[in-house]
Amino acid sequence: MDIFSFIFNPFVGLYNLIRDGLTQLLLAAGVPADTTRLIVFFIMGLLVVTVVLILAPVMMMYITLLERKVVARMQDRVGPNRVGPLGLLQPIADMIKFMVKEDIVPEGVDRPVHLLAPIIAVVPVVMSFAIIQFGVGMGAVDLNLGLLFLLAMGSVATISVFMAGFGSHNKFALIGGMRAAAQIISYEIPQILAVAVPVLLAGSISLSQVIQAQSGAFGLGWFFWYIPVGPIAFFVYLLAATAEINRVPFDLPEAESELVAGYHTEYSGMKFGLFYLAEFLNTFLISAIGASIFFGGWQGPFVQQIPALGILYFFGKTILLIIVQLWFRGALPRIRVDQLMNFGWKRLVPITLALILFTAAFLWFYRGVLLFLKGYGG
Amino acid sequence: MILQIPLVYYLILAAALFCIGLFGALSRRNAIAVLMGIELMLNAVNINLVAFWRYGSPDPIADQAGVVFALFVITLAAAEAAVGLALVIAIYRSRDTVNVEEIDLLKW
Amino acid sequence: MLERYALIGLFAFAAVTFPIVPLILAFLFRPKKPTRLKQSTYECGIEIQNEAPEAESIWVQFRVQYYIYAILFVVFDIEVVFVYPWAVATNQMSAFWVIEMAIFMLILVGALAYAWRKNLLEWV
Amino acid sequence: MELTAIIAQLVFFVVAVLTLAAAFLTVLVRNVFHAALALVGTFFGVAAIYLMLEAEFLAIVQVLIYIGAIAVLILFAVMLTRGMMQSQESGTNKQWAWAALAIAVLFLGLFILILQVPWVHSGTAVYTDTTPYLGTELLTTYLLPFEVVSVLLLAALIGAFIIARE
Repeated sequence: MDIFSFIFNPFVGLYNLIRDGLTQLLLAAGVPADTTRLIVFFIMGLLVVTVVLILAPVMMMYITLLERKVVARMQDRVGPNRVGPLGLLQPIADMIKFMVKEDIVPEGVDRPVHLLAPIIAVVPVVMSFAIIQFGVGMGAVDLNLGLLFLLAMGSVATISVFMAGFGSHNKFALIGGMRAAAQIISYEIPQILAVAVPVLLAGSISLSQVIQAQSGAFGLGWFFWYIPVGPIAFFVYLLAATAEINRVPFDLPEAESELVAGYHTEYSGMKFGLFYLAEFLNTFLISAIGASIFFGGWQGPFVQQIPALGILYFFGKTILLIIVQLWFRGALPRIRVDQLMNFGWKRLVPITLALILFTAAFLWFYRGVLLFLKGYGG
Repeated sequence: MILQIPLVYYLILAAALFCIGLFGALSRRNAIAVLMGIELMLNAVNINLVAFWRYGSPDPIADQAGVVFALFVITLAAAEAAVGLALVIAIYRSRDTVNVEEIDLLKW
Repeated sequence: MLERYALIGLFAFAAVTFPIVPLILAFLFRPKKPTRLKQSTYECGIEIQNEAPEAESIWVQFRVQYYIYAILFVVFDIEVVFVYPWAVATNQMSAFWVIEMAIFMLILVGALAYAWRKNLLEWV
Repeated sequence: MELTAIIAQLVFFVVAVLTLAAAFLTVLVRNVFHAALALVGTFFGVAAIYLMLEAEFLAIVQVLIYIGAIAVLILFAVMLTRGMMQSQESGTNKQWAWAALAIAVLFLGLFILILQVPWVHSGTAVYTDTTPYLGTELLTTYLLPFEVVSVLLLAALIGAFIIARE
């Protein structure tokens, strides 16, 4: 472990340091080889999981603060600055508020389903954090099918919306739940098809391969710059993903004016806090994946020489994308149900189907014909 | 590392899942619960297909017949569920019941 | 190849306990004063009429529109499952690679066109 | 039996027991909505079993299609036929006892049959990502079924729409 690689990529260096130290320690203690390998694997896995599970809520809390500040700035007001210096302790105050508010559960409610709905809303999002690559070699797990795993976890969220709507035994919650479920499934198709474009360009479904494939011109060869295909796929992905987590301008199921509060009408206290947590973890997740597959994640100039820069690049791009989503919230009105459904099925799905075929033809032409000519021209 | 689990365990598990699904299909009164039983049976068949691919095929990478077959079974199960549930909804709208025993118009 | 999914299993276990901890903490800290009025379902002010016979009056009937969106979703979800292996298939040099998927997609674009023509997609 | 074999067997038993318990719940629970949620639990268990058989793509397809699409379809159908649901009493019809007996005999027969047949164990390791080879095989040896699937989906869509139309 020479000192240079430690300075240039501290977190991965630290991880290797702990792991090697632990293995030596266990081997010295006379534990047989393969059991030490298992024990070390288990302990390092636990370490990575706790780091990610501490990172996630902290990021979520400060995204709520960022949202209130950015939206406030857009509406010419200051945003929270009372609690703590510059309002930095505001998220902690929110969390305590969720802890101590009374949880009113109306009678006639289907208790197990009512309690399970917020838990199932949070579990898939937290599991999707496993595959995000925070920096060079800094992903908790590098699955061969990372992006498909992410989309599968996204599709599990529909079940929690049904449970919330059905378990609350309330007319508004039921209508809101059904509408939210219809909207989520209508926008899941364009999202999955839009993610298929970078998979086609990179030739692999694993997230680290997709990021690796974007290290073109001086670390700036992102898929977003593949002009005809990249930008369109990115905008379709952003719109579809925003619609899938029911955020403005597609937040019709929670439309305060019409449906009281949609499927989480009968929730209060910490259970509502979990829905709130799931929504903001989703916002971070969508921006992180959008940055990774369209803007090259931790790719950037000099990232090969100084891997530690990768973390700055990744978080910079993700925060920019989060601000774009908050900009949606500040600027755009809520759109009607039929416009929402028409836009999803009649505009986004045909565009993405055409996009995939066009990318395939472009790749075949680029790879097939040029290599063929090069073979003869050679 | 994975081959410590003998093939027989997967087959017994698939057989048990198939029997539970069959019991669900035969003994439930509600049409949607019958369809759920059929989905369980199809899942049991898929487990067998994948188990035989993993333990039986000489070269599991190049020759993935079991996986492809299981993929087509999943597609078929989805199409069957879509049409079956459409039927259930149409019957519910006209006869106002999903109780399998009451849908016996063909019995004279 | 399996070690990665062992870590995902660990993540799943942690992800399940992750929301349960604040729920338990909240259960300990929050005040518990249930009253009859607080416990009634939320009808924004108007008195709810849960007549005795069909307490199920709460379940309002729904149009079939929701189910049609679900069918369309199932059909296109399966198409996506066939797009991904094709996208990473190894024989990407030949022209057939594009033509096969073009046929597959055109038939499903036909399905979408059928749904569009029969204005299935309208939010009635 | 060294450590990894014990762990593998242990994990298999835990997953198998959970899957069968969820399957039993799907079949025995009276309220159809709870049965649908137990069905989702069973699908997760079957996806875990595919992972143990190292069929990675199939495990994720199982979660994406079965839980993301078919379970949602079933939940929508349960919602649409909700009004009638509460009145009927027991969820099973009269001859469930005979059905249970016949199926127990069937399971016993299968159990004995499975134990007697000398299954072949090829046991070659899956050392790399199998999805690209699956894609290639899907487009070469199984090309015709691949194209017929889209025709099947078209037929299913049109059929379901005409049946379910108002």
